[in-house]
Parts: sequence; C-alpha cells; structure tokens
Amino acid sequence: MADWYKCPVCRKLSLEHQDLARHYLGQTDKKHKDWLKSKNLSYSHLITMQVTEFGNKGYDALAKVLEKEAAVVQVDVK
Amino acid sequence: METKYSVIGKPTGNVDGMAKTTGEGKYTFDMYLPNMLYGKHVRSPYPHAKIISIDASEALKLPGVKAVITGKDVPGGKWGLWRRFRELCDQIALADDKVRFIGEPVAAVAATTKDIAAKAVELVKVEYEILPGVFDPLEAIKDDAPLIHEDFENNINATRHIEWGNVDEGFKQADYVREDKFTLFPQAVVSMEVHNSLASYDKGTGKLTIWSSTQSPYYLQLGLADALKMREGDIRVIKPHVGGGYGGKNSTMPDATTAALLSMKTGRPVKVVFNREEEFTTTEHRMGLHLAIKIGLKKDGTILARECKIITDGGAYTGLGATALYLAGIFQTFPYKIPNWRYDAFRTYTNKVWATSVRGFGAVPTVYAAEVQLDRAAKEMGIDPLAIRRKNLMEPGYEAPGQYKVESCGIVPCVDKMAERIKEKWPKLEKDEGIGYAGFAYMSGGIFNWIDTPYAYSGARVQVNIDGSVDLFTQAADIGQGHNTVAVMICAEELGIGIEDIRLHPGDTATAPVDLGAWGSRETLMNGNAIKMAAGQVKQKLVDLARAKLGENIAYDLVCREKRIYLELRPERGYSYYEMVEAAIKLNDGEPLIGTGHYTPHNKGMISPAYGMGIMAMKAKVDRETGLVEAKDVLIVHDCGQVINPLGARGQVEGSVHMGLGYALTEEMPNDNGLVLNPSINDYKIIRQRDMPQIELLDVPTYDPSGPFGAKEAAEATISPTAPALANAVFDACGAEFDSNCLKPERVLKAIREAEKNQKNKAKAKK
Amino acid sequence: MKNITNSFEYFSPKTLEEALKLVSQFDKEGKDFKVVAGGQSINLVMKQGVIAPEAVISIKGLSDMDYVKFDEKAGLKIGALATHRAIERSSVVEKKFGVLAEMEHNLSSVETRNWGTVAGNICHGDPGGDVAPVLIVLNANVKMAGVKGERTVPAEDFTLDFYETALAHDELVTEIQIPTVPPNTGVAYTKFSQVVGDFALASVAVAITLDSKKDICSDVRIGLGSVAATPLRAKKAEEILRGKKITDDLLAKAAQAAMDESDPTDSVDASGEYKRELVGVFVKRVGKEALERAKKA
Amino acid sequence: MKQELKFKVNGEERELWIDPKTLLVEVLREELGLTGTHWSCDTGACCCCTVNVDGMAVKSCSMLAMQAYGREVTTIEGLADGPTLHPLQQAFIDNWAFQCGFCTSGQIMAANALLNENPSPTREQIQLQLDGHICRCTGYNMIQEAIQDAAKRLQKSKV
Repeated sequence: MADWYKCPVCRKLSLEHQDLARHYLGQTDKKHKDWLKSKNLSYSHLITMQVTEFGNKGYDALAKVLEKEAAVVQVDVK
Repeated sequence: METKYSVIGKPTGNVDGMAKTTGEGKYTFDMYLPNMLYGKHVRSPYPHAKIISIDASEALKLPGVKAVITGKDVPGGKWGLWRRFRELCDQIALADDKVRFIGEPVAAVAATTKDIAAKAVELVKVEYEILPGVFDPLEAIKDDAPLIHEDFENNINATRHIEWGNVDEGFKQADYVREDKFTLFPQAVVSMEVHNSLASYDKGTGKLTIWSSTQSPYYLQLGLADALKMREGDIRVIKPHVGGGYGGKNSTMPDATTAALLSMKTGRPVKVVFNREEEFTTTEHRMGLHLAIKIGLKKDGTILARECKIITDGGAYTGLGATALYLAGIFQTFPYKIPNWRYDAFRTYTNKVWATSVRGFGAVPTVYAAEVQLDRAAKEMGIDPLAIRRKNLMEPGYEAPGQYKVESCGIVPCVDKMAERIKEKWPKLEKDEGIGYAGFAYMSGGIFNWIDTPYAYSGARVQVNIDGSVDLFTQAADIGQGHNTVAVMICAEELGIGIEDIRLHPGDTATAPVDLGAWGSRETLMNGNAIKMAAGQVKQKLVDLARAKLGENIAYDLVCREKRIYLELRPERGYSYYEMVEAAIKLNDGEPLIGTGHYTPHNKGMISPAYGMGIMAMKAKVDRETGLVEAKDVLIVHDCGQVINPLGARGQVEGSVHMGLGYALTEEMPNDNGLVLNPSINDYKIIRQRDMPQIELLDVPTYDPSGPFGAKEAAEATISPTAPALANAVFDACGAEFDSNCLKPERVLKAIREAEKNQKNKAKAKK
Repeated sequence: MKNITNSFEYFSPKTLEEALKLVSQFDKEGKDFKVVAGGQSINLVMKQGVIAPEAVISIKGLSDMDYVKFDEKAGLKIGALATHRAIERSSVVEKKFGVLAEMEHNLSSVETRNWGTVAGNICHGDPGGDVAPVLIVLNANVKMAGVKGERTVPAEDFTLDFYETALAHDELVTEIQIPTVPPNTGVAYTKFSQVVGDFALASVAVAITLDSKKDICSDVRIGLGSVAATPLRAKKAEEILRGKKITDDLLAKAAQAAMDESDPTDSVDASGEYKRELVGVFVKRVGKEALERAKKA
Repeated sequence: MKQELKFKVNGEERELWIDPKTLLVEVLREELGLTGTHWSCDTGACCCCTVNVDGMAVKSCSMLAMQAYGREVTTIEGLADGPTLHPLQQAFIDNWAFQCGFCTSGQIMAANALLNENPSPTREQIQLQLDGHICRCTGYNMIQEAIQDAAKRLQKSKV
C-alpha cells in the first residue's frame, strides 16, 4: 500500500505533490483553471514561472498548495 | 571497402530518374481530368473573428460557378494527427463558427475555370465580428488573453516535462554554470510543389479517389475519413510524385478536404491548388519559440546538468506540433551524455498559421540553443570547442533514464576523425574567419503512436512473377528523399537480383499495405525492414526449393546473389534465380510467389529504434562593417549505419545543410498581428547557388541491429547543427553572440558592436 | 498558382511608328493600356492584380530597336529592346563600360536578363532597380519619342517617385545613351543584398575622374539605389570630393554626406537606419575601387 | 477575345487561339499538355518554369504566350532524342542532381541553354547561369557537378 495524492479536480493520482502539480499545469480545461482561481492562484503566473525561470518554481509553488489540498488515497501497488 | 553486398552500398542513380528528368513523371500538380472543376478558397482577412454570416448568392449567379460550400457543408467532425487524444484533433475543413488565423478558409467555390473561381471568391460575402487576437506565446498564456479554442484555458495546447537524474544537485556540484535565453524564429517549408489535390467522387459507388501531394497517403486517408465521415476504405489516396514535403505535408490540409467536398457536391473531379502566397500564409511551418537554457559543467568540461525551458508559438491548430514539442527536448540531449536533465515545454495556441513537423522535426531550435551555449561556456572556461564535445559523447549502449537507449553509436570515432581532418583541411584562417562546431543526432522513425493505428508501422508486399520480375507494393512515400531507390535496392539485395528486375508500386492505399509515411527519417529503417521481410519470405521459398533439388543437408547455407541461388561455400553448386522462380510457381499451382512483410518496433524505448549521429564543422567569414556572413566551407562526419545508397545519402546531407543555412542566415517569418510580412519567394530569402558552400562528407560506418542490413537514419539530423555551427563560427571569428537564428546582416552588425563594447568594458575593468 | 485573371486586348506593332500611333491613340481615347517590352516586372504586377489594363502593347517585336552600338564620339547607344543579357555579353560593353556588365551579373536571374530589357527596367521606376544608379554615374541620357517628337532627359532625372518616371503616357523610351567614359576615369558599383541576385538593401555606384597627373579628383558622380523613393545622385557627397585629392578621410566624409542625403525606409529585411549605414560603408568601398580603377585607367 | 498564336514547340508547328493574357507556362501545360514545365513561386523568383525560347533560358511564368509568336520554344519534353536521354538528363540521374524533381525541368533547361553556348563551363559560370533557380532539396552542389559531367559527355559524343 502506498500514499497517493489525488488531483482536487479530476481523478489523476500521483505519488508526489510536485508530479501532481505538473499534471495540473498540463490540463487545459476550465474546471482546473477555476479551482486555481478559487485558491487565488494564477495559471499564467505559475506557467510563466515554470517556463521562463530555471528550476521547478511553478510546479513547486503549486505543489505547496496541493500538499494541503490534495486528498490522500491508499492504493495497492503491484 | 570490400562488401558482402551486391546492390546496397553502391552509388545508385535515382529509379525515378527517367520520370523526373524528362517531364514524363506526373505530380498531382500535373494532373488534369476531363470535365474537371477548379476549387478555390474564400479566406479570412482577420486573425480572430466570429463568422456572423456567409452570403454566396452573388457568386453562385456567376456563370461557370458550380458550387460554393461553407463550414455547414462539412459532414464530418474535427480531425488531426493526434488521434489518440481526440481533444487535440482540432482541425476543421472550413471554419464553422470562427476563424483563428489570417487566411483560414471559410468557404470554397468550384468553377469551370481558374479565372471564374478567382472571381467567384471575390463575390462571396462574409460578415465577421472581430475578436481580439493573441500573437505571442507569453501573451497567449495570460489569464485574460482571448481564448482561441474554448476548451484550452490560457491557450495551452500541449505540455511536456521530462526530468532525469538530480538536476538541482548537478548544478550545485558544477564548477561552471551559465544561463542563456533565446528566441527562435519560425521557418517556412517552401516545397517547390505547392499543396494541391485532385479529387474524384463516384456517386454510383459512394467512393472517393484523391490524388494529393502528401507525405503520407495513410494519414490523408484517415484525415479525410474523419472530415468527410466516411469509411477509410471508401477513400483511395494516390500519391503521385511529390515535389517536396520536408514535414509540411503530413497533415490533411484544406486542399484535400475541399477538393473532396466539392467533388462530392458537384459529382465532377475537382482540383484545388494553393498559390505561393497561400502556401506561406496558410500552411504549416517550423515552430518559433522562446527558450531558456542553463548548463552546469565540471572544470574539465564534463557536463553535469542541463535544464531547458521552451514555450512555443503553436499557431491556431495542433498538426504535429505536440510531437515537435517532445522531440525538441529529446534531441537537444544528443549526442552527449547528460546525467541530469530537466525539460519543460509548453505549446500555446496563437492566432497564426500553425507550427508542425519540419525537417529536423522539433530538434532544430533547441539544438541551436544548446550548441551555441556550449561554445560560450567552452570559451569562458578556456576549453577548445571540439574538445568539450569530445569529453561528453555518448557511447554504444548509452541509456537516458526512462527515455531512450542508443545501440549503434559511432559518434566518438566521428569526432576523432573530424579533429584529424580539420587540421589538414583548414590549417590557417584568414582575417575575420572562424570555425564553428555542432554535434547532431536524429531518430530513424518514431515509435510514438499518436495516430493510433492498429496497423503495423510499415508494410510491404512482394510478388514474384513467372519471368522473375518482381512487383513491390508499399505505401511508403518517396517525397524526394529517394526512398523509392532505397526500397528497390533493399528488395533486390534480399532476393539477390538487380534493381531492374523490380517494378515498384508506391503510395496507393488501394493496392499497397499501410506505411505511416515519410516523416522522422523512418522509411529506410521501418519500410526497409518490411520490404526485407517480404522479400525474405519469397527468398525462403526459393532457397528451400533449391536445397531440396540439390539434395543438400539442411546445415548448408544457401545464398541468393547475382541472380543465382547457391551453396555459400561452393558457389558452383546452385541454380539460376529464374529457374528456381519458374519451378516454385509451377509447384505453387501457378500462383505467383507472394511475400508480405511488416515492421513495428518493439522494446526499443519510447522514441526510436536507432539513431544516426555525427559532427559538423563550418568555416564562415564575417564582414565587420556590414555584418554579412558568408558560409565558406562545411565538413561533416556522419554515422548513419550501413549506407544503402551513398548518392542518396549525400544528396540528403547537402539538402539538409542548405535548409539549415537558410535557418541560420536568411529565413524567418516576421509577423505583424497575425499577418505574415514576407509571403513570397522574393521576400522570404532562400539560399541561392552562389551562396552555397561546398560540403565534405566523411562516413563512419556502423551496424545497427534494428535496421535493414544495419541501416539507420541518414542526413535529416544534419539540418540541426548547421545554424549553431554557423553561429559558433561567427562567435569564433569576432565574438558576436546571438540570441536568435536568422543572422541577417543587420542583426550580425548589432551583435558585433555589442561584442566590441563588451570587450572594451572588460579591458577597462582590468585596468 | 497566380495567373493574370483580367483579359486585355493585345497589340504587337512591328515598327516604332505603329507603336507610337497606338500609344497616342489609346492615350487620347483614355484607354487604360500598358506598354510591355520583356514584361519581367509588369507581368508580375498584372498577376498580382495591381493593374488590370484594357490593352497591352507588346513592343518586343520592334527588332530595329534591339541594338547595342558604340563609337568613340557618340558613346554607347542601347536600343529600347536591348536585353540585359545583350549588355552583359557585349564585348564593347565589357571593354569600355565594364561596370555595366558587372552590374548585370547580379541582376536577378539569367532568365530575367534574357527576356527583360534595360529600358524596361528603368521604365518600371523601381527605386531598387539595379540599372539606374550605374546609368546615373555614367552620365547617361534617356531618349524618348512620342508622335509629337523626341526628347532626352538625363538618367538622374528620369525617375520621379516610386514607380513614377518622366515618361509621358503617350511616349516610349527609344534609346539609352551613354557618353564615352572620359580618360583617367574609374567606375565601380556594388549591390548589397542578402542572397545573390536579390533586390538591393542598398546599392552604390561611383565614377571618379582624375586630373592628368592622376592626383586630383576633377570630377565625381555618386549614384545610390534602394535608399530613397528614387535612385539618387549624392551631390553633396560629390562636392566633398570634387577638386580634391581623395584620401580615406575625405572618402569617409563623403560617405557621411551620402548617408545624410539618402532617405531609406524600414522594410522586412532591414531598418532604414541600417540601410543608411550601408550607404556609408559602400560609398567608401566603391569609391576606393573607383579611385583605384581611375589610377589604372 | 482570343487571338491566334503560331509558334514552334519542341520542333512542331503549333497554331492555337488563346486569350492574350495567357502566360506561356499556361499554354504549355494547359493547352498543349506539356506538364513537365512546372510552376512554383508566382513572383518570377524561382525559375522552376524555365524553358528555352529561341535557345535562351526564359521563365515561362513571366512571359505572355503571345510574345512567343513566331519563335521556337523547347521544353523538357523536347530534350531527349526519342528514347535516348539527353546527356544532361542522364547526368542529372547519375549524379543525383535532383530529389523531389519539381524544379529539375527548369534547372535542366537553363543548363541546356548554357551548354549550347559554353560547352565547358566552370563551376562559377554554372552558378551564374543557375542562380535564379531555387531548389529546396539538393543544396545545388550536385546539380553543378551533374552539369559539368554532362558537358564532358557532350564533348565526348561530339569527338
């Protein structure tokens, strides 16, 4: 059994918050965007950070939020 | 070199030579059918607008006009090449609700002459509601930017994140770290034959035949099936000779869909030919992008980490742009060992014509940045630019975690050969001359299956007739790269006969097995394997028969060579090929000998079964007063596995360098709010004969287990190093640094002055 | 592909008189017509739909006017129908007006030079045309004829504005006249373009005549192309050099003056500012070349 | 209003009635079915459509067909001698001087005009002759080699 983190908007599961953030910023639908807005985050700000600055700044910023917000799901990994 | 082959490896003239040098060979462009109509598009003058209404009544009144169609007449849905991800299938035959770039087709007419068609287009009245547009990727992702496609928030079309090793740790351990930013401009494809299609719909049977200038008959068949809501099998795509593709003819484009729709509506054959301006403004091109790149090295020049970020100007639709995004990252890492690597890529929609696969598919802009940065680092660290490359080269068996594994790999001997040759070739430089290097590698066909085909990636069928002649069927596409010659050579080698014994039937979906078409340097390896397998099946029958007749023990090997089938160790014992074919067919109850072959890569990672690679050196001269750069001389050392046709391989190298030099020196597509500013060959500058340097090509032969006879990619990769080698040569000559491609004289002059200023400031600082 | 979509009546007069008659008749009738020699520029403009004349008069068949003649006294005479290629390959041009042949080598393509005419080129009135700056420094005159008679204008006054020339609607250019190059004269020309055969970003022609001691510049003409609404004569730059011994410094001053005289605009390929710089660079380089040639002349 | 055009194409006298606005390339391709002459750039900038008019290399897209009246036009279809290829054609094949082949007719016809007046051109002379020709495939070097090869073959055949 392992702890997986669940995307607050869709069914995506990830083993790391940063990976979940990466998934999140790759989604282009309105639902994902609206949730970001509700958390006072800007899609464009996060992406601009991620793509114009070095490191994983955009992902890390979102990952921090997801650490609090993403549900933990126990999944049997084979 | 002594070779065990009798056909491959020998310089062989093009099998399409007669067709292409006498004017007898037909391109789609050359085809006219009786009773044919001419189709032409009504195009949007706005980059982003709602279509309120379309009134075709005046156009329809014009004598000779047979039909006008709009988005409402398109029976099918959206289509695209990323069929595995339906949301990325975003292309439409004719804009239905809104237009997304200047020149997007909103309606089309069919008329009895081209002049009437042109006049009719003027008479179609379209009412638009203009919407705000977005033209730069960094603008496109803003929260308040206008949305180009409803379901794509912040106009993000596709993203990629690839990371291996521990990048941050790598940078921490590095003795030297530098960061650079680039903006790379788009490059137009400019095939000499424009996009054009001729469609003929048979009302009686409900089946469609279309001749089209395409790189992939199969992709076109799929795209048309989606657009027209027809079964694939009811659409026959025939690819005549194609006047160039270079990546720009993979997508199903409006020439094909419109010709088909108009033919279905009128019941007459319809031809749609783009003019050159339409070609520049409404067909696909190489992506422009903003890029940030960071490298960390040890004192001795060993690369510890690299990080690269790109955001691309995708244009209004997807095409193969999402694939380009991926390859842009992957091929930037070649041919070097980069233990820690991070890549972020975002593709945005903008209100421009869209970006897709173009020769060097993805790799060209990112390789430019990486190779240019490497030279800046080398200079500051005081390491020779060739030595720093030598230090970091891949070796056979090298693996990039989770991404790719390189089997055959001749890059080390390539660089060593280069170092040796360069000393003899350019012992001394003249004033204002410099030498630049760049490494390169490329795939031998892609493994990714975004097209979502259930078929093998390539197929071939061989039929051997009673007289020993062979009919070879495949959908593999020769678009000028010379694959027809390669296909016939591989078939002849396998059967031990001559190329004159073979008649090739390429590019017809009704008669030949599926092949995914000409992109990603895939035909030699993938179609070559399919052909070898098909021919091999027939060969086996002949060998078995010969063995039985000779009464030999099964342990003895027989070979098919020079039209004989004989014991390898006792060549005098055997039969003629013709004799065996005749006997085999008679034994077969009179059925010709049929062999079928197919190829799909398995267990070869995520990218490609094999990689061609090498190194380029360029000598260039700079005019310090005007900024004019002259590419003087080029040296390339290339590992492309077993070369099938040395003539064809050289031809492809020369062509790649030519197109790469255009990217380096003269080609860009300046755009003003969605308007392409140089949509003609007068204004879009292509390198001419007197501007083209001589190229010396040296070969480092290897054998790749994945390829037919050990063959792999040749030459497409050589476009990628051309621009960075040139920029590095200019850097070597005068210290000028560039943050873009297209080193037009004005840009160069500015960079030279900048460099001179910096040198002065440094000198001052020292005092 | 683009073709000419608008139909027109086509006339192919056999003599100059016939041609002039047609021209004057159409002019009087107010008919929209166009005279075509090789048509290398005009056909393009018609394909683009910029002009759609009712009638086209092809003078390509006026073979009497297809000549390149030279004698010491009268100089070089280029008939209206002489092609670029005829100039490029004329031995007398090569010997006596080498700069003309040099200019032709880089003018568009052999195909254009084979069919297009020198006179047609200047009649198009393109400020980026290759021919005009060279004609200007060679002190050429353009002879024109109408039903009322003939007249001659200096090449430097022939182009009035973008695509506008001194040629009246009912006239035809009949001949380009270039006087024999004076002794001790050197002429040079450079077209700066990004790819060979392309239109110029800037072009510079310079003719320098030295005094009998080959020391002092007794006369000088500087012609510029692509850097203003018309081909230009840089008279202020010439003034700096005339009557002086030409040194690098002096040439640099002249180059600065020529830069000030030019008035280039931004285009897709380069800014006006950069084109102005090119004028400076090439007035120096071409001036130096012309000076060397004058010394050897 | 159609007008009569009489001219010689590949050795044959031709008479046809055309709209005088018709370009030579249109007459060749669409009226006479000589589709070996291609058409590519629309602005007279690529020389893909080059044919020989009275032996000269000329762009058939930049010339009114009526201007060919009474003249002799040779297209790529008129170059081979029956089934025997012209040395230029054979040399283009043997030297891999084309790839997609779309610009090839124009290249060969320009080279033909060159070799007719200069039987052994230097590389520079070839470049000068062919500078107007855009090829997106070959990078030109192999075209130049083919033309030099053809020149040698032609000279041999004359001896």
